Amino acid sequence: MVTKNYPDPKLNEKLRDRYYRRDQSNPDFTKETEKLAGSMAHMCYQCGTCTGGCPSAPRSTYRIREFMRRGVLGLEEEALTDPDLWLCTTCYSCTDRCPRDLAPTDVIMAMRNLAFRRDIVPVNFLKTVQAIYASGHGVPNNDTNRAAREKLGLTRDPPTTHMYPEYIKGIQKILDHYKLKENADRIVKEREG
Amino acid sequence: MAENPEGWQPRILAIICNWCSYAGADLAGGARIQYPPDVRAIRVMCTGRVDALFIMKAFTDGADSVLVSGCHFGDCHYLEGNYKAAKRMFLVKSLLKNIGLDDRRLRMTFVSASEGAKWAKVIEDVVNVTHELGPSPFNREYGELKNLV
Amino acid sequence: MNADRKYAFYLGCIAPNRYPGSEAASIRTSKKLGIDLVPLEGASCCPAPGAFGSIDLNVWYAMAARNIVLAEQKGLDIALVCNGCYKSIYEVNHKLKHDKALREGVNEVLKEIDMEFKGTIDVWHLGELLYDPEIVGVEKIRESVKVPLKGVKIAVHYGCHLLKPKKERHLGSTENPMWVEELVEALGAETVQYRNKMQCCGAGGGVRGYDLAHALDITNEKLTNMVEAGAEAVVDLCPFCQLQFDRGQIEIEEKFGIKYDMPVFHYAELLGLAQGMNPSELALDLHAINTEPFLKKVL
Amino acid sequence: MAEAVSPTTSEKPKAPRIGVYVCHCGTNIAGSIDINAVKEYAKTLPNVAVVDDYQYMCSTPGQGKIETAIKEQGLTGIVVAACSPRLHEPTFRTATKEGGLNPFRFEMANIREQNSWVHMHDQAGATEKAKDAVRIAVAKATLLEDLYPKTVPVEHAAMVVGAGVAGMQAALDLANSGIKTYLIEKAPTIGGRMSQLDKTFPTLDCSQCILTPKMVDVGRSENIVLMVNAEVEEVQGYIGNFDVTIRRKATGVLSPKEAEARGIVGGGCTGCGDCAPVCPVTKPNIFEMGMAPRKAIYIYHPQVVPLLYTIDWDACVKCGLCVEACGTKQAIDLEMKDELVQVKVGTVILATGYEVFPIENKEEWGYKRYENVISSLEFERLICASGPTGGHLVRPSDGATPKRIAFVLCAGSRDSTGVGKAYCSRFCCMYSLKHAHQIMEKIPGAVPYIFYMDIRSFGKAYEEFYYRIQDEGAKFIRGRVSNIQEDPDTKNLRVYAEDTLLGRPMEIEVDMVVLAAAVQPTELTNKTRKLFGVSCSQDGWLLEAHPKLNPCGTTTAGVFVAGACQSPKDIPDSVASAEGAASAASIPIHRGEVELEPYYAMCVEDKCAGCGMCVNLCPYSALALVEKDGRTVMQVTEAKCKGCGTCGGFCPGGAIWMNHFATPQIVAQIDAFLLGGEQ
Repeated sequence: MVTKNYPDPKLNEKLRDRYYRRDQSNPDFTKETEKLAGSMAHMCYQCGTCTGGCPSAPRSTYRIREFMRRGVLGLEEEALTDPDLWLCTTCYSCTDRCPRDLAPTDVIMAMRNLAFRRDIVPVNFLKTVQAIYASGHGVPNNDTNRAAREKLGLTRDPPTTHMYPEYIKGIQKILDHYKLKENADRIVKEREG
Repeated sequence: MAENPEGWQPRILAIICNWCSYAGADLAGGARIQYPPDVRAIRVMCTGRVDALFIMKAFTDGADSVLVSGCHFGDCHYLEGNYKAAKRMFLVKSLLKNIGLDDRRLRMTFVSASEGAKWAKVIEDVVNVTHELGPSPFNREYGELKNLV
Repeated sequence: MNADRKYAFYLGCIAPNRYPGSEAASIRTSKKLGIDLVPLEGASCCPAPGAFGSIDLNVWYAMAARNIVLAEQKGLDIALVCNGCYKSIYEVNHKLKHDKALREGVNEVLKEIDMEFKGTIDVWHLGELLYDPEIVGVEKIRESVKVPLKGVKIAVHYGCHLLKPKKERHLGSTENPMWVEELVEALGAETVQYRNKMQCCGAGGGVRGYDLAHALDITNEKLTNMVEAGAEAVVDLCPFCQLQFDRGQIEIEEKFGIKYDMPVFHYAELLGLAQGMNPSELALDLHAINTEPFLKKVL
Repeated sequence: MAEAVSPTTSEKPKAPRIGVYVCHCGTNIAGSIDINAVKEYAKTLPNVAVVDDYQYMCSTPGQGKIETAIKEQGLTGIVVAACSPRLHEPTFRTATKEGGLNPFRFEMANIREQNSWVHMHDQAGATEKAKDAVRIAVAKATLLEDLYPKTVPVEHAAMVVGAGVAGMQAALDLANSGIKTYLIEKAPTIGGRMSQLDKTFPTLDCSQCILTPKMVDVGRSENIVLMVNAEVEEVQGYIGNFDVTIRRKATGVLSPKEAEARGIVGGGCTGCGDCAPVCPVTKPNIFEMGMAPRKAIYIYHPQVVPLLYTIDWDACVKCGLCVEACGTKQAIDLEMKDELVQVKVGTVILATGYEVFPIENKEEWGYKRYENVISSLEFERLICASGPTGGHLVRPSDGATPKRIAFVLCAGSRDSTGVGKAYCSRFCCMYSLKHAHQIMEKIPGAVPYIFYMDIRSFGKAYEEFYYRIQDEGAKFIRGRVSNIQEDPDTKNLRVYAEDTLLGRPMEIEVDMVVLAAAVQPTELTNKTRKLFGVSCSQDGWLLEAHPKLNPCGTTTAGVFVAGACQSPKDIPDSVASAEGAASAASIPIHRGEVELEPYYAMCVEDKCAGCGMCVNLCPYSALALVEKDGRTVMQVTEAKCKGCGTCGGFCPGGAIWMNHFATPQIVAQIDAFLLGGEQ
């Protein structure tokens, strides 16, 4: 990276070098993204069909095409630290219409996986992990719902891990196999102290 | 997959038709599509020319696999040669079984003049299958029946 | 009528824990149509594809596989009622059946809880089963209707994961499908076409949790289009979309100051009403948007 | 096994002396094969008298080595290890002939296309394979014999299938060079796609104006036998002697000549059109893309050639009103039947053209779902003065004049999803620019929005035309259209795309959308090409013999391709390729004879048991059983035999000798490869 280190930090930031240089590109990022996504993202010819039909694009700075471009150029930093990465609703319209038969949605999911490996993840995802670790459900039952279920002649708790808590052990084993709970707790603690 | 004997290189004969598969192979060359060098090709005008005895001679000479490749049905330069060849291959496959050879050693494929990539894939498949099957029993150096032939 | 077709009923989270009416309705209405939904003991979160797919795909595969193995052990195909669960359960089932390396990786993890994915069952969305003439079909649904839902215009929200991506699904058009309209019209109701019908509800991919306003803005655009087309209710095939449309209208009023009062129903709930189930048997009172005005029109 | 000698050879063959020549081909071969190792190895092979190598064997000095070696060393066979025989076999056969040796005593070892180029990173494997290839070639060369090409007379007539601009141009060129040409067209008139266009880029000539003179020339040329409403039914024979059966579909209308032949004096259709008004049945006119009506008895448009009405039998109710209206001309015969015509021609040109891809398959643009989304060809008819609306562009939904129009480029082209076509359809960018100009010219205040990925203005004066249209005010948005939504009330269309240069999603409301749809071969092309043994490339277009060296020829000798049927072409390229095909097709005809490779079969009569199994194997019925001094034996009609070898590969008694691919020669190759050459 070319740094100008002028005495005035404001100028340093304002006149920051904006050339794209090869050292900003990490080819492993491109390869890893394609492997996880299972799609030949390097075949993208930047036609914009994906952004054109994206529900999030018209109401944010999120541009799926630009993420594809960053993937091709290996711009890991730019891609993974961009908060817009988390605005994709995974509606797959782009994957349905891509003329090159690629899966931009899966590329975004792959980039999110890579971001999580660097502790970059919105906190709500971690809360879901914690909820599932505790009860097996991302949206667990509550008393109003239990009362309503009883009125309908259903069991107060659904025949899931709620009624058969012994299955929760299995779920915890799976999550622990990938240290998901451990990482989730660590990041939440770092964030919320 | 049984371990193949040290030093054994598969020897595969391909008899291919001039108008389609030979042209397809040339196209793979033009496109520089790389594939294993274990196959030796003989050019005939049409797969219809391939006599069942050519294949039997090849196997008794110790070929590990034989590939016959011609035009897709309906594309034959001589209208029906590939149909006749396909019928003969079933006959030869049953013959191979009778003399104790795995009939996967004989393969017929249809590759057109514009399918360079497919030709390379076919060669890779044939070479892989041959590695899987190991040397032919009649193989002069490694086959169990080498002294019989 | 052939013997009842038995399926393991995979519940997910939001149907049983927020809209139990859709669970009860699914069981009761399917029974009348020759489908027997039996409980799938010990099932868990599917896990939510948006949340888990974004964090660690390996966990997503393993957790979904666990649910599938529960049904494999019962020897029953799975029927489910949520698009989100459909992506996790159907897609993982499909991928594990066709990808040896992936299957071996997942089985490696499942071994720790002495489970093994064998790939012996199929996964269906209840809507798919109801539409398939060999299983139920629009005619049989029409015959099972006791209380035709006359005099209401209903907008259909298809959602995304049931139909998309087209390459990995088998339910036909993703630009202009009409089969759910047929299912709704079989109940006697009138459906309306509205602009950008196939757009997402906005909640998926964890966006509801990450940036609620952003998600609600998408929902708001759809609601505006539906109102413009004269819709008086929304029908969906996914409790998560239902949550976004139902609770979403309250949040839209708080954040954007727009009031809709557009009741939202899972198709199973509408089917229950049409088959004569009493609203109290559908826990419609749990809905954030009051369903009374709608019920007055149809019952 | 049959003796190693053909039945007709009289004198005892001389001791074999083979010359082996290994080519470097610059680095193409030498780059991944050890030339010297192959040379040294060749010296160890039996019957090899001379081994040499050269940078470029196909060059004059390279060929010179062969000629001198034959003369000085008395060689009986030549082997060149170089590129593919499909490329330079003719070159080295000539060199062999110059040396005084029969050109068929030559065999090539393909150590480039099927060796060095495909095993670039495995020199050992490639060199080993090259040695084997040389050994196999030498084994065959040792047994090769003198052969003399058959010369066959060439019929002084040609056929052109398809009468679009390419077919017409080819037929005119052939006719003007004095060759009788049968021009076959499946539609009731010639003119093809071009007659449906309004203007043409980049000169903005009116399409019909520049086409009609050619159509009239075709109609008038005595050397052109024009058959419309006609399709190729069956094809027999080979270059110089194609026997083609044409099905002339019954049109129910007699031309003046046909009427005269039936003794109706001064009768036959004059195109007066009295019949149409009385006809009670109306159907959509497909020439106008179904946007205008025509009667059951109809002509496509006023300038049709030949000027003859046609009856659509599916529509006609045979009420006979037209017959009365026709009156004394008696041109209409409601009981007319299809007619099969036998024709003999020397060469054939396929010019079957293209049709528009069914763009409704790309659901996201709503073609056939939204009324105001039309295809480019429909736009051509709407904007055309002789079109259904007299040149007034109108919105199909309400007939209003559209002001804002979106042009969707790459609609179905450059699409590798399996739904569309993977290739670029080549001329949609240019006609979209033309369309933009036309609406700005005809409709004051009209604004064209062109959604593009790349504007491919590659031809002469094309880029300048692009410059002009941009200057006239067309709006260019660099983004492929994602989808289109219709406003149910106004039937206006919202086009969604991303302006990728701006980096923003766009929603543009327009009155009408024109899809620059992909093109594909016409529906009938697949059947026709198979009749002539022409194969198609992976994208479905007809396969040329060689994209650069022989773009108008096909692998079937005597059959050529012209125009868009070989791949999408605009009018200039179509006409140029038609002229190329016509000249190529006229060569054999003007020479009057053509040499066929002498690979025909021969019967070894003393081995033939007369079982006749081979007779019905032959697709050309070139074999027959005959009585010869008390025995039934098979006999080959050499002229009919094309040398495929299907009979040779089957004969249980080994009684069929296939010239140049004889059983001993092939077995020698197999043994050479597997047993290192000893028999």
